[in-house]
Amino acid sequence: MLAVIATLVLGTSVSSQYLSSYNVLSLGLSNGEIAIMCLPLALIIITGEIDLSITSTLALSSSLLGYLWLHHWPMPGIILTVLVLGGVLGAVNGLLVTRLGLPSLAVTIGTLTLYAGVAEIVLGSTIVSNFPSTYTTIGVTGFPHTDISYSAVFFVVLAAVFGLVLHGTKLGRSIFAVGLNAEAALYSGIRVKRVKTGLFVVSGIVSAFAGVLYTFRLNTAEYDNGSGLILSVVAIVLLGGVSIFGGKGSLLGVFLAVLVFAGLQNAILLTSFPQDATGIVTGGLLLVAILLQGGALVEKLGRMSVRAKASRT
Amino acid sequence: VASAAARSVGRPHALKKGLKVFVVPKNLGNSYFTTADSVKTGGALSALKALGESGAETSGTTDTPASQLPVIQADISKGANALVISATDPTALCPTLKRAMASGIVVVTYDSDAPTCRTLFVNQATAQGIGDIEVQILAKELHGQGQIAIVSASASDTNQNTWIAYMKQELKSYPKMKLVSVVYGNDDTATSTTVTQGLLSKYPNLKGIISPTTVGIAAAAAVLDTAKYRGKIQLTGLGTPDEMKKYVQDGTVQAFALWNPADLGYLAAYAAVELASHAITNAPGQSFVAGRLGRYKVLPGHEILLGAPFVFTKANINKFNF
Amino acid sequence: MQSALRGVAPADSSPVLRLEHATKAFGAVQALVDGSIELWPGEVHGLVGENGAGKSTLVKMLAGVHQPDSGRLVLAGKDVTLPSPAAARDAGIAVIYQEPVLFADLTVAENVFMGRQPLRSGRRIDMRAMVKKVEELLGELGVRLDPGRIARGLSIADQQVVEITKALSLDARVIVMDEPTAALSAFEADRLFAVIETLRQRGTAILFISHRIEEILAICQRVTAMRDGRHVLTEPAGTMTPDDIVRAMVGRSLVQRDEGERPRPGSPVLSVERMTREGVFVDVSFEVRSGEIVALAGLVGAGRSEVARAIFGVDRYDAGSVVVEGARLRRGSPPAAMAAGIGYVPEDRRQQGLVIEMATSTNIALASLGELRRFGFVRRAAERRFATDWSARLQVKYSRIGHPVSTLSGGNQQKVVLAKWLARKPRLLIVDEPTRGIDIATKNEVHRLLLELADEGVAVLMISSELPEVLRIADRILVMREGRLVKSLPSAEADEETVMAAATGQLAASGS
Amino acid sequence: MSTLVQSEPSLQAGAAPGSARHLVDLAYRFREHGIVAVLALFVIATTAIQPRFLNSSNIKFTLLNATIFGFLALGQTVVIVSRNVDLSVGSILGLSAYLSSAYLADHPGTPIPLVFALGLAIGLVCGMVNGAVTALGRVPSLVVTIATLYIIRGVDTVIVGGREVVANSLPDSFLSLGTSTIAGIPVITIGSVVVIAAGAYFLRNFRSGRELYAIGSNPDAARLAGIAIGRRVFGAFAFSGAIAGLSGVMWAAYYGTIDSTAGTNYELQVVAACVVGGVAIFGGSGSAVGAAVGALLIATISQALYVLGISSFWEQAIYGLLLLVAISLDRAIALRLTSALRKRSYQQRAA
Ligand SMILES: Nc1ncnc2c1ncn2[C@@H]1O[C@H](COP(=O)(O)OP(=O)(O)OP(=O)(O)O)[C@@H](O)[C@H]1O
Ligand SMILES: Nc1ncnc2c1ncn2[C@@H]1O[C@H](COP(=O)(O)OP(=O)(O)OP(=O)(O)O)[C@@H](O)[C@H]1O
Ligand SMILES: [Mg+2]
Ligand SMILES: [Mg+2]
Repeated sequence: MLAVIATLVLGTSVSSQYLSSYNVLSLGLSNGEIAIMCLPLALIIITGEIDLSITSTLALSSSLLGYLWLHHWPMPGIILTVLVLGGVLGAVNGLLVTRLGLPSLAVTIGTLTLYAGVAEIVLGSTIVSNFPSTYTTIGVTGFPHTDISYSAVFFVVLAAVFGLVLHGTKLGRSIFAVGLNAEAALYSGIRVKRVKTGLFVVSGIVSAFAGVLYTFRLNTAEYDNGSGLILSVVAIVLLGGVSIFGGKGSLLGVFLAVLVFAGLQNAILLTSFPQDATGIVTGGLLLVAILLQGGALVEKLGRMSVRAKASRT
Repeated sequence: VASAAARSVGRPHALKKGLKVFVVPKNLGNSYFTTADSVKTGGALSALKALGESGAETSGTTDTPASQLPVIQADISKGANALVISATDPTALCPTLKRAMASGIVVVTYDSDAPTCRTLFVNQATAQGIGDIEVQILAKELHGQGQIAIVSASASDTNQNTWIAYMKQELKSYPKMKLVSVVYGNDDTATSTTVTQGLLSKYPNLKGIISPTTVGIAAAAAVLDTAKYRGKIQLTGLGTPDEMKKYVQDGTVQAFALWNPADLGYLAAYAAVELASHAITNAPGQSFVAGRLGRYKVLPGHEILLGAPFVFTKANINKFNF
Repeated sequence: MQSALRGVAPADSSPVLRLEHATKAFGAVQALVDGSIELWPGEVHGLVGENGAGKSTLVKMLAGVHQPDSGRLVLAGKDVTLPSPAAARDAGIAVIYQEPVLFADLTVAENVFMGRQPLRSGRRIDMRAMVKKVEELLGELGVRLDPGRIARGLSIADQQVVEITKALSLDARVIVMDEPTAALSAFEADRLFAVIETLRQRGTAILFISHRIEEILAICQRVTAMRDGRHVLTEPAGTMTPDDIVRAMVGRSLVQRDEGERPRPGSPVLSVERMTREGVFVDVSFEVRSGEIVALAGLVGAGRSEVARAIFGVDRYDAGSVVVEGARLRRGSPPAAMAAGIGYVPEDRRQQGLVIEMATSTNIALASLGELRRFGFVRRAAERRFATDWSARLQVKYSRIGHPVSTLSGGNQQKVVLAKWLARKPRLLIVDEPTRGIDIATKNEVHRLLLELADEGVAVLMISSELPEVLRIADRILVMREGRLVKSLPSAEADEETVMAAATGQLAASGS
Repeated sequence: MSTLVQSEPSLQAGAAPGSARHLVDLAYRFREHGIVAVLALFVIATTAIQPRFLNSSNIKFTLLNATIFGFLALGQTVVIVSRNVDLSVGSILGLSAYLSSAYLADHPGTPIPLVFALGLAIGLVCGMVNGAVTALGRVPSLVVTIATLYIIRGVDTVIVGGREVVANSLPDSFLSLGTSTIAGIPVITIGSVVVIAAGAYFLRNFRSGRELYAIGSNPDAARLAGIAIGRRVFGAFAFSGAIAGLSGVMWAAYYGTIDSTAGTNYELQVVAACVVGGVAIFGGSGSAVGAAVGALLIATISQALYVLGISSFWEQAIYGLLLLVAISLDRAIALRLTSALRKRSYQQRAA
């Protein structure tokens, strides 16, 4: 929260343009997909797992979208297919993690490579950029009657949905329970594997949706769309106070972290601050955030390791 | 040339001063663009400085539209008068560039064009010229025969793909030269190295490699720089003289081509200032004097041509420093 | 106080370790108000007290894990501070914690010698010497355990053996054992007592904590009782009766409730038929009727918990069937078992029964969220009311129901688990070691609860390693050995000998 | 991070030490043998299709490409066994590669060992920062090293500022490290193998090495055993940083052209090498040798794909697939052995 205010103040003080409507629009435009992917990732991290493959899911969805468009499929059909594909990709992750019991960090490093590779197979050196302008306007204009970009609107809506589910429903309670102690969750009748698999599927679908937005926004489908973004997504979620060990975090935190991240990047762009140093600022912020949480963490870690020990022995 | 520069500077009333001109290379930290843009090398920013404009180099850190786009948007927010830009991906950038043009900003592309959404393109060399000369250099070295391969950047790179298409066309004139493979090093040193090694292992009879990208050719040269391959496999492509000096001097590479990137940036900046000052328009036939480079004319298609690519060899390479 | 301690000290030596008037607070919780203890060489000293009395906190001070806020620690006549576990170890104090803490990925030998491995030239570890030393120590204990084996998968008893070996290898002057028998069956506990006796004869001072008062009286020379973080008394064990100890712990005598007539069991609620999980249990068949308490007895590792887990669906089974009230239960699905009316209080409450970092209220409601929803959203107020209601019924003691359940003492945590399942109004309640690590007063309450449930017509399947408990409240006793059900007898016909004999296989022929 | 519910082998240890122990040992050793077997299988299959795969220059290329990852995997193993992870290694490599080679370019007479020392020192400083923040702040290393990944790369790009070090400005004696061979084996490979062997020996035979495993296996127990956790974890990160620093110098010698992008995206590949090599991602077990073999397997796979002439579009997908197959296979074998073990020990008990 403090960070958000600090960012806004910093932003406005360095550039009078900061809060101009055009800038607010482009701010949302350039970070929308990353922001959207943060939501399911936050839930997955709260269950104690991780999904590093989401940016490759984005790439593969983008490629498939382009490929099918080249083959004259109707656009609504394409979008549906792409979302289904996203679900399948997520299910593959989920099944490998829950059925084979593989560590999700390892699995999704694998699928990060695999999905990006399949994207390359699908589209190869082809670049598709003749999408109808009805769709690609989302990259140029704001949501009707507002100056907010489409992806920002989608983000806000999805964030509300994810927030309600996580903090208000039985499923949300289960997600926390699974992250804190999967065994106790199992003994309480929570379908641990199904919850995890389900979240991976949702993560896949949402990432595929992000892929669709990304493609339309840039009016370009190519195989390496979104590559190299994964650690930014993880960084934002962690900045939002989600514990990498699972069981702790709030969607509000993630939401604010997204604002901070977007605002900060934008503020840096608007100043003559050397852009090479964006990483220094982002990393520094993450470090400070984690150290501030650290006080409480000292004790938490102790308890956690008891849990980790017990679940391993 | 010197007197031309003197003349253009001596005509200050025609060009506005204090214009905000942003130079947007594909990405930052890329030595080719650093050469094209920086003051030290006599690139775009040196031209802007000389003309009394306020210039800055801005871009993302990776060579993608997703990283370049927010920068362009920020530049627009910052009140740019002109953008000098190398487009990572024309279709992705076009809506934003069109918006910029609609609000009166001059958009000059250099190095990599965005044909439908710029005021003027400063072309370093025609795509055909580049494709042809590389095949010709290699053909001369191989006496027109043998297996050859191409080490490109990324598979989705428009520039590369156009050049490769022209190379294939030119290769038809050398029926005994056979293109066996095109591999992609993603403009990454390590990947380019691995793919080059793969070519050597896969094709024991390989005689020549073309790498039309500065990262690729340097990496390939480092792989070939052993007694085993030196002089037995010929390498050419587009490279910078500094990176290639060692390999030209020790005989790993005989000749490669490039334009002077600093001149390219310098010319693009000049054109942008001329346009933003309304001293010229982008109509074909308009002409202006670009400082030390002399007079240039706008060609059909709203572009200016820097000149033919320059071929670097052992005899001349030491004269260059970029 | 001090004079009281001295009054019962053996005359021929001086104490090795003395803690005087130690206090310790964790935030608002005053865990220890007046912790005092005196340990003498060649003596086993028992420490008793209710859950949360501060026993483990006291132990952790001797171990260098916690430092007293005030008070003195005197080692061989000198005032000392123990800033770290390493310092305690170097001072000759070895501690076997309430829960074994082993390195699962490392070998038994490495577990014993971690941080103190014997070295050879160049400061390299001398593996061979290390293994040899551990073999010797295990030999002394009369235990067969391979020093080169990875610790992962060791039974709890064997884990205790490793901890004891570690203590032996230290040549410790003082060995502290925090509830070492809680997880052991009588058989294994006897093995441990033999070891303790050997150590005692060698002149080691031993502090022994247990909730089993018979044990304390059997092996200790002196007993200290604590209540609410205070030292209450220290007396020679020989002069005390079980009731004296209980009174010291609880502050009053426990009235042994008369159980009265049990109603006749009704129709079968659970029928297990020829259930088999390969490598774990074979051909297990039995029934539990409504209003009946059936106990599963046996040694640790006999497969009782595994049977319960298979019924509840946490584990799968390979053959056979489970029928609940006439309907066959889908295997491998706890939600299906719950829907069929089964509740399961698992044996490890911290790991399986509770999400220890979640609020007490959340834990109680965790298995009943389905009923607490409106339009798909959990109603927080309703959840809190629900939890408060059930914890009142079970007399759970907490400071705030919204605080993490980890802040509750062990006995109250156990009640929370019970509340969580009772709230679902089960037809069949499986309770696995419901009184493990629970003080005697709370234990009585748990027993009362189970009997009441049965009176209300609930079928109860109880697993317990404590024979007196089994004999006291079960209607029928099933004995398991090595994965097989070997004997079934009404509790009226059972006594400790017959059950032990069946469990250890000495009278296998007379079984089922 | 994960709290998977797992049924672990239930073995009555007291019952039958002999044969059961054998199986357990096998299961644990198989982690490395398995990966060696997979590697051998892969080489044989590839060679059967394309005999040139085993020619000397291809072996040299494969070893060269495996070297830097294998070396980085040594540092990463030390960190991972202590239940941490170091994602900043790619950035450290990049910074060290540029600074050390730029120094050499500016001071052409510098003896090469001094250049390595410089790289090591740069890496060491970065690693010490990681270690200090993780150990003193007691915060998860994954988060810390993602942050330093960004910070160090940012520092690197600011320092480099679009310049680069080119081969021509580096002495031949330095560049030849990356190309010259002894008995067909590249010099930097030999150097790395020596260091990896020393590292593996250290992890196995020294108290501080074993203590890292203890920490990773059970941090609570480690604290109770009097192990100085903070100091050991700090040491592990410092070591990993130093290794990454040295790798930077090797990178510079091998590739010859150094800008601010050296080592980008290496972190996940290094972790992948460790995982494929049997290092448990949650600490406590695994060996540096296994990790190095993992790196070799990965390099072999990607080299094989080129040599087999598989379309470069397919390369990445196949590589990802093989990665998944490798970890799944490892897991499947472990599960099989566990259940075999369970049945066996039961039969023994029953008998
Ligand atoms: N780290 C801690 N933080 C907060 N409170 C604590 C902590 N450790 C112990 N307590 C509290 O201190 C009191 C004494 O706990 P202790 O573990 O010493 O009891 P005990 O006598 O060993 O009980 P049991 O028989 O259940 O093991 C309890 O109320 C407990 O909740
Ligand atoms: N042969 C064995 N060797 C090692 N561990 C075992 C063995 N059999 C069972 N165990 C472990 O001991 C624990 C208890 O075993 P199980 O649940 O089968 O028996 P139980 O009779 O319920 O024992 P307990 O009294 O401990 O609950 C389980 O976690 C199981 O994994
Ligand atoms: Mg206790
Ligand atoms: Mg049990």
